[in-house]
Amino acid sequence: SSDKSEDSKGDGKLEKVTYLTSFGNFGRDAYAWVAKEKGFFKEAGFDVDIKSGQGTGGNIGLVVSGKADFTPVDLTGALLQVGKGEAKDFVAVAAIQQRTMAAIFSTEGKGIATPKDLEGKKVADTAGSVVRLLFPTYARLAGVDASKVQWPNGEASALMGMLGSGAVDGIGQFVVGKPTVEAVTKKKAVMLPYSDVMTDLYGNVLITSSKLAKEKPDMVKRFSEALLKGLDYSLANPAEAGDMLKKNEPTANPQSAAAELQLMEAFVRSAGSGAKAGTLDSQRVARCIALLQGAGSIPAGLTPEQIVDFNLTPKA
Amino acid sequence: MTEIRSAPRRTSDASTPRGARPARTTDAVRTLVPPLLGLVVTIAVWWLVTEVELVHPMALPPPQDVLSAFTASSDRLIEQTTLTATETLIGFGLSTVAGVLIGLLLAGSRFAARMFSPLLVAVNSVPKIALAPLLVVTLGWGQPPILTMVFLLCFFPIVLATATGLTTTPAELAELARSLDASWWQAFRKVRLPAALPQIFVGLKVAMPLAAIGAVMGEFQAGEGGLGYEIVQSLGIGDSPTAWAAILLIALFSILLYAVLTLLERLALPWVRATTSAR
Amino acid sequence: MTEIRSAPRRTSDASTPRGARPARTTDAVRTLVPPLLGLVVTIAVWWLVTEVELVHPMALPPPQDVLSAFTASSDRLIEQTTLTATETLIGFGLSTVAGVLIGLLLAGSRFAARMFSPLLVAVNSVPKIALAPLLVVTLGWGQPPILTMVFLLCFFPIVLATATGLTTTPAELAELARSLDASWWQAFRKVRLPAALPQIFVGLKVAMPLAAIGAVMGEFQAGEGGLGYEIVQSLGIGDSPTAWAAILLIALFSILLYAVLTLLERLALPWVRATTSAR
Amino acid sequence: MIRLSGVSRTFSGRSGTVEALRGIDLDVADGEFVAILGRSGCGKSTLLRIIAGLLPATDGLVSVAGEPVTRARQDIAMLFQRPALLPWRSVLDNVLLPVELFGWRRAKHRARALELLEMAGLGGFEKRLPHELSGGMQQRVSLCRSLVGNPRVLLMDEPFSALDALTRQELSVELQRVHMENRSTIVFVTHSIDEAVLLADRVVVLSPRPGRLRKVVDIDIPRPRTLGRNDHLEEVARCSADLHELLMERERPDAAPESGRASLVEPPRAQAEDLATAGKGQ
Amino acid sequence: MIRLSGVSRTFSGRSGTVEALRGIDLDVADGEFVAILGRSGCGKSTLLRIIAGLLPATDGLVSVAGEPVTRARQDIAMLFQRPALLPWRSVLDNVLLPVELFGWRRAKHRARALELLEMAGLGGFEKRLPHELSGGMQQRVSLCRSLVGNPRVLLMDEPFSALDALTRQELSVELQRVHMENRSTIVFVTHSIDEAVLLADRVVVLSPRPGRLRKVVDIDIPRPRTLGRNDHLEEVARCSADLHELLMERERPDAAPESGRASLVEPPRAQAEDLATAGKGQ
Ligand SMILES: Nc1ncnc2c1ncn2[C@@H]1O[C@H](COP(=O)(O)OP(=O)(O)OP(=O)(O)O)[C@@H](O)[C@H]1O
Ligand SMILES: Nc1ncnc2c1ncn2[C@@H]1O[C@H](COP(=O)(O)OP(=O)(O)OP(=O)(O)O)[C@@H](O)[C@H]1O
Ligand SMILES: [Mg+2]
Ligand SMILES: [Mg+2]
Repeated sequence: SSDKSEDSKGDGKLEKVTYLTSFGNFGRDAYAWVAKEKGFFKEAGFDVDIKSGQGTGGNIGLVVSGKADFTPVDLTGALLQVGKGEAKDFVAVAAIQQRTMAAIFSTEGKGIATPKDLEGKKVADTAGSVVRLLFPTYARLAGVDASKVQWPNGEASALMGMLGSGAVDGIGQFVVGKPTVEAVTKKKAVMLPYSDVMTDLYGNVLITSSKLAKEKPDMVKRFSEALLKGLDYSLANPAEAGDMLKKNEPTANPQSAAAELQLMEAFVRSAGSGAKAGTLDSQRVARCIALLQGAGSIPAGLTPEQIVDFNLTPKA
Repeated sequence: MTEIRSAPRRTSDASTPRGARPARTTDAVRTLVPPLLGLVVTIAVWWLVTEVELVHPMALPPPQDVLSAFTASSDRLIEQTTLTATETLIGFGLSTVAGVLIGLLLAGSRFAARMFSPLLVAVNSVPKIALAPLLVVTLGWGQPPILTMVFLLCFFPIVLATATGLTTTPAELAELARSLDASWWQAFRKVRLPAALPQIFVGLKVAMPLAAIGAVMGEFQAGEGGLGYEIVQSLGIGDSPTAWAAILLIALFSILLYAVLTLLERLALPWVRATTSAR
Repeated sequence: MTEIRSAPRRTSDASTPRGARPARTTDAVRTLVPPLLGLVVTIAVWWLVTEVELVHPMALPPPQDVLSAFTASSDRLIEQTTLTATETLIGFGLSTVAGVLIGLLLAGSRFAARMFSPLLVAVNSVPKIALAPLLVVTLGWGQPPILTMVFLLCFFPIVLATATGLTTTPAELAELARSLDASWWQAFRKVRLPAALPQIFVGLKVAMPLAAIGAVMGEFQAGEGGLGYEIVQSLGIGDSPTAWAAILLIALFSILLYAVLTLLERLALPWVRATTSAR
Repeated sequence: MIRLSGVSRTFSGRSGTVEALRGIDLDVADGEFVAILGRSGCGKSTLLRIIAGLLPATDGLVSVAGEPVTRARQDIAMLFQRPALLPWRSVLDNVLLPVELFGWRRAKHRARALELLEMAGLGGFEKRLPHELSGGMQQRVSLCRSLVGNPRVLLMDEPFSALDALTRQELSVELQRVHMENRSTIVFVTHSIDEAVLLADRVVVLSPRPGRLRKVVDIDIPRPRTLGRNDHLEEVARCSADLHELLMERERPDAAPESGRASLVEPPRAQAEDLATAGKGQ
Repeated sequence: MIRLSGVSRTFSGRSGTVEALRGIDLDVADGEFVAILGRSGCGKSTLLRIIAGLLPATDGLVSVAGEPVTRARQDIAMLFQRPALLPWRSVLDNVLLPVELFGWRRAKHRARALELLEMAGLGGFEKRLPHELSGGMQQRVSLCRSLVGNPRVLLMDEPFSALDALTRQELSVELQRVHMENRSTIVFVTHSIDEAVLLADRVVVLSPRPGRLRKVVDIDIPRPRTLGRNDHLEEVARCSADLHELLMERERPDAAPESGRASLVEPPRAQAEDLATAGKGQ
């Protein structure tokens, strides 16, 4: 990405930027397409190339190695990477979801209505997932005996089928997966969002490389503003956003995309915190870190400033 | 003595009695009926399994659903198939060239063979999904990482088959080449390679379906289209019929490419069928 | 005429001059040095690539990190390796038996071959990740789905190699069996199978690393331990050095199993080396 | 024992067809020893393959022991022109292959196999693999293999071609012994006229491409016969000369089987029920 | 041209060692035609392989044209005991293989190859694949292949073993012609005494296992020679008888090379610079 158009706005040469979706091209990631379609990026002076992401680990790798400039990743996952000392070369510059969308899903008729009902049940998720990783903490906070819950493995793509066929009683899944769960199982979904008990935990945050943040803070700010504008617009007009996604991504299903966006709204505009979309609070980030340290997932000593560049985050 | 024509089992030589002309159509029938029958049986079993709900439709949707998913977006799916098939073919072509060259190297030098074989086995035994981040990070998106994935998945059978073929030249032919003081390259080109071709074709036939998988896996990670991308997207929104339509399209073009390969083998190596006995 | 001993290139027969006793150690050196050299070169290149930051340590951690990740949890990793290697071995064994039997069926009947070959190609060309839901849903967790995954990944080379080997018996040996009025089974056991063994071994050698991948992939989906589980787990929490330690352990035991297979081949088929020429 | 009538064989390949045999009529009596002489490529091996049931005739009838030939039989042993040894089996195991395939007891026939190998001058080589043997040694292993099953009918395709004169002579004697003891019927392809005269009751001469019956010559010399040292030198010389002349004859312009050949055929031998019928058509 | 001194060869395998050749001393003059006779398995093929540089001697010195043999040379053609045809090449292409390998122009030698095939009675079979030929036809293709390069030295391992008398005779005549025209040196392994006497200037008789030089017999009959029709019937008969006797001789108890053999060796031929030195040691 060249820095020629540092000051150009809307006209002249557009700055080329590569943006990665969080994972694939689903409704939850439609806002980037919306920002592009509605011209928000262009107005900010960007020509954005949107690529399909691979999830937290892969996306961080692509950003730190300079293959992509921006991408949303799960903050918990990002903290884990930093905690392991793996990736020091990226910073978060905006929040996408104020609260984590991680949840345990079940369906009606399996006798799960509250967290407590999970005891003696089987919940499947991928081996390294955040849902699985944070479950002990969740269980503690929700008053569940974690040792009484079985956590078999499952490939991401296999989880729905496992739940549907009754092989397991629950699966780890983002809350936006609700329509899919219901479509697949043909039953009403029961959702136990982690955010119910872990209110501090952020969901996805927008990251960029430390280098970019340091060298072109202005450009980073402009980008995240444009993206957040798209996010706002998508949440306000989910149906239109779904159509825009479909237009760019023929494999997408506009209805389910719209449904995802509607579900996502509550997590982006956190009712509890009342914060403006995109803000990151140092205190909350510190509490997230503490949470993970409490779960023994990362060593002590990590500070919020190591992972978030608070100079660049949108201010409330 | 009765008028029974002596007719033992068919031998390897082309021993068709003269005057048996109208064999053309029967031949076509004989070639096509069994695979079609296989197809019908497969679909019937599939239908039955889903009909009695042995497996959940999310895991394996019934054939009729897959069919309607296909017709619903046939244009797009066919486009994706073309893309993936092209990638498969290009990747397979490159892998063949590279694989044969590596095989050649291993066959040419015992030292190289000893030095690199473990490495090749290692690369081949690493689950390719684990390499995905590395691929995209170093190669970005689009063709390069996808073709690399194809190569990583299918090079090994080709290398091994080539090396084995080239190092098991019948002693009498190798001795002939030596007696004519053939250079290494001449012996390779005129004797070892032709002698190794049947073996190499086995490698290619093993590699062909792997190449298709490679293309799909590449698309999982680095694709911007293609059947692999289609599968990820469809599974993500719980649309397993479309995912299965994509899976079947992969299977279908693999079968086609495999058949072409088999035909090619038959045309290129008539002598093999004549000097060996199938049944 | 000078006192130069006539010494053309080594021929296939065991033509070691007598009195060359202390060859034992030199032989060991000759066998072990090249692979070790290969290892050293590989690690050096790896180190260099990470040292000059050609790729980010996230995608490919430097060797020293991987080593310390290994030492940090060596006990657990070795345990996981044992588990995965055991699964690989069992799965490979079962696949060998099943693969040879299927190959036998295809070799035995042209009809069966025509009917099922496309199906086998299809199964082989389906990306196995796409089959994951089906596997876990129908087979649950633990050994059954893992072994099935191993089978799905590695049966094809074995089947194809067996079928090819059995249908390309040298015509003169097949004719001999026929002239002795051998039954199908006798011809198979006494002539076709031994003649096909070199070919089958190539299939096994291709299948061996695939079996390891199969075990790992199976663990991705349905594992409750093992290196596959370890990889997913480590990658999930961003611990790529441990993931790479696991990947290298897979590679390592694959190389080992492959070497055992090669040795077995050499012991079982001494006649192949004698009747063919390697260089 | 063996009855061929009007047997023809044509090979068709990409580069045209070859008529290997045309209208062969031949009856071989039980216990008879027939030698087949003919130029290289005239269809001798093809003829043996047809009798052995390994190759279908494109025309004509073949029967052995009254039954039409449709496949190979265990009581017919075929010795191929090339040794066709299994490269992974030791010499002894190669010889015992028929025993195993016939479902006989290996242990029982091991002694016989070793005896045959000894007789063939291969004592001490039992445990070697075929590739460790010389060409002639391989041929002798193949000979032992064809004898080990005590076949009723022996079809031998140039069994002594790679052997030296002394070995040839020793094995000829042995073959005659086997023939007389077992009363087996033997069809023996050779390029050596001496060998044919020494061993055969009748010698069949084939004409070159397409192979037709050129002439059948009876050899009426009492057995056992030995080279050089017998009282029938004159007879031997006459037969040899006849055969030599037949073989040396350049192809006729018309290339049709000689019609007047019957004159040379000797009257039927007492023990043979089936007469040699040599001629075009029947 | 070819000089062997004290050449020995031992094969060692799993099942023990075989001493194939022991202390062979032999000089073959430029343009000389030497036949090698010996019992099956006595080491004839091994000897040719050693001269051709295909097999190292375990002991002794081998040189061709003054240079020690360390590998095969293009001016030495080897005709193997088995035809060793490339199964994927047509007959013509098989014959042209040496031409291609020597980097000569194919087009230039095509006519010569076709001529050789015609001479060998294979006209019309140029485009066929080897498996469509009879055993003898394959052997003839192999013969044509060994002749097409006009080699200075021809090593022939039983080239006529699978051929009938007439073809043998025709090809012998042709071989003599090639030998006289090209002045090539020929070492010719055969089992036929007649052939040896007809073709060779000297006949080397090897004793069986281990192969040692039993005797070298000079044949001093003027060329060109023909079977039967020459003025030296007596000489031919004498040589044949000698050779026959040598071959038929049972192995001696001591199996050591005969020391008195020099008496039978005739005085050196005028044109040969190198003398045959037959004897143990040097
Ligand atoms: N590759 C080998 N390994 C072990 N022994 C061998 C090998 N080649 C030849 N021999 C042995 O060496 C001896 C001589 O073999 P060679 O082929 O030279 O005989 P030959 O004189 O050509 O016999 P023939 O007339 O039967 O062809 C034989 O006893 C044989 O067993
Ligand atoms: N499989 C085949 N395909 C095509 N032609 C064949 C085949 N086998 C034999 N022939 C042809 O049939 C003819 C007779 O071959 P056959 O092997 O019977 O000859 P033969 O008399 O045994 O000769 P030889 O003495 O050289 O062994 C030859 O012209 C040969 O080219
Ligand atoms: Mg023949
Ligand atoms: Mg020999």
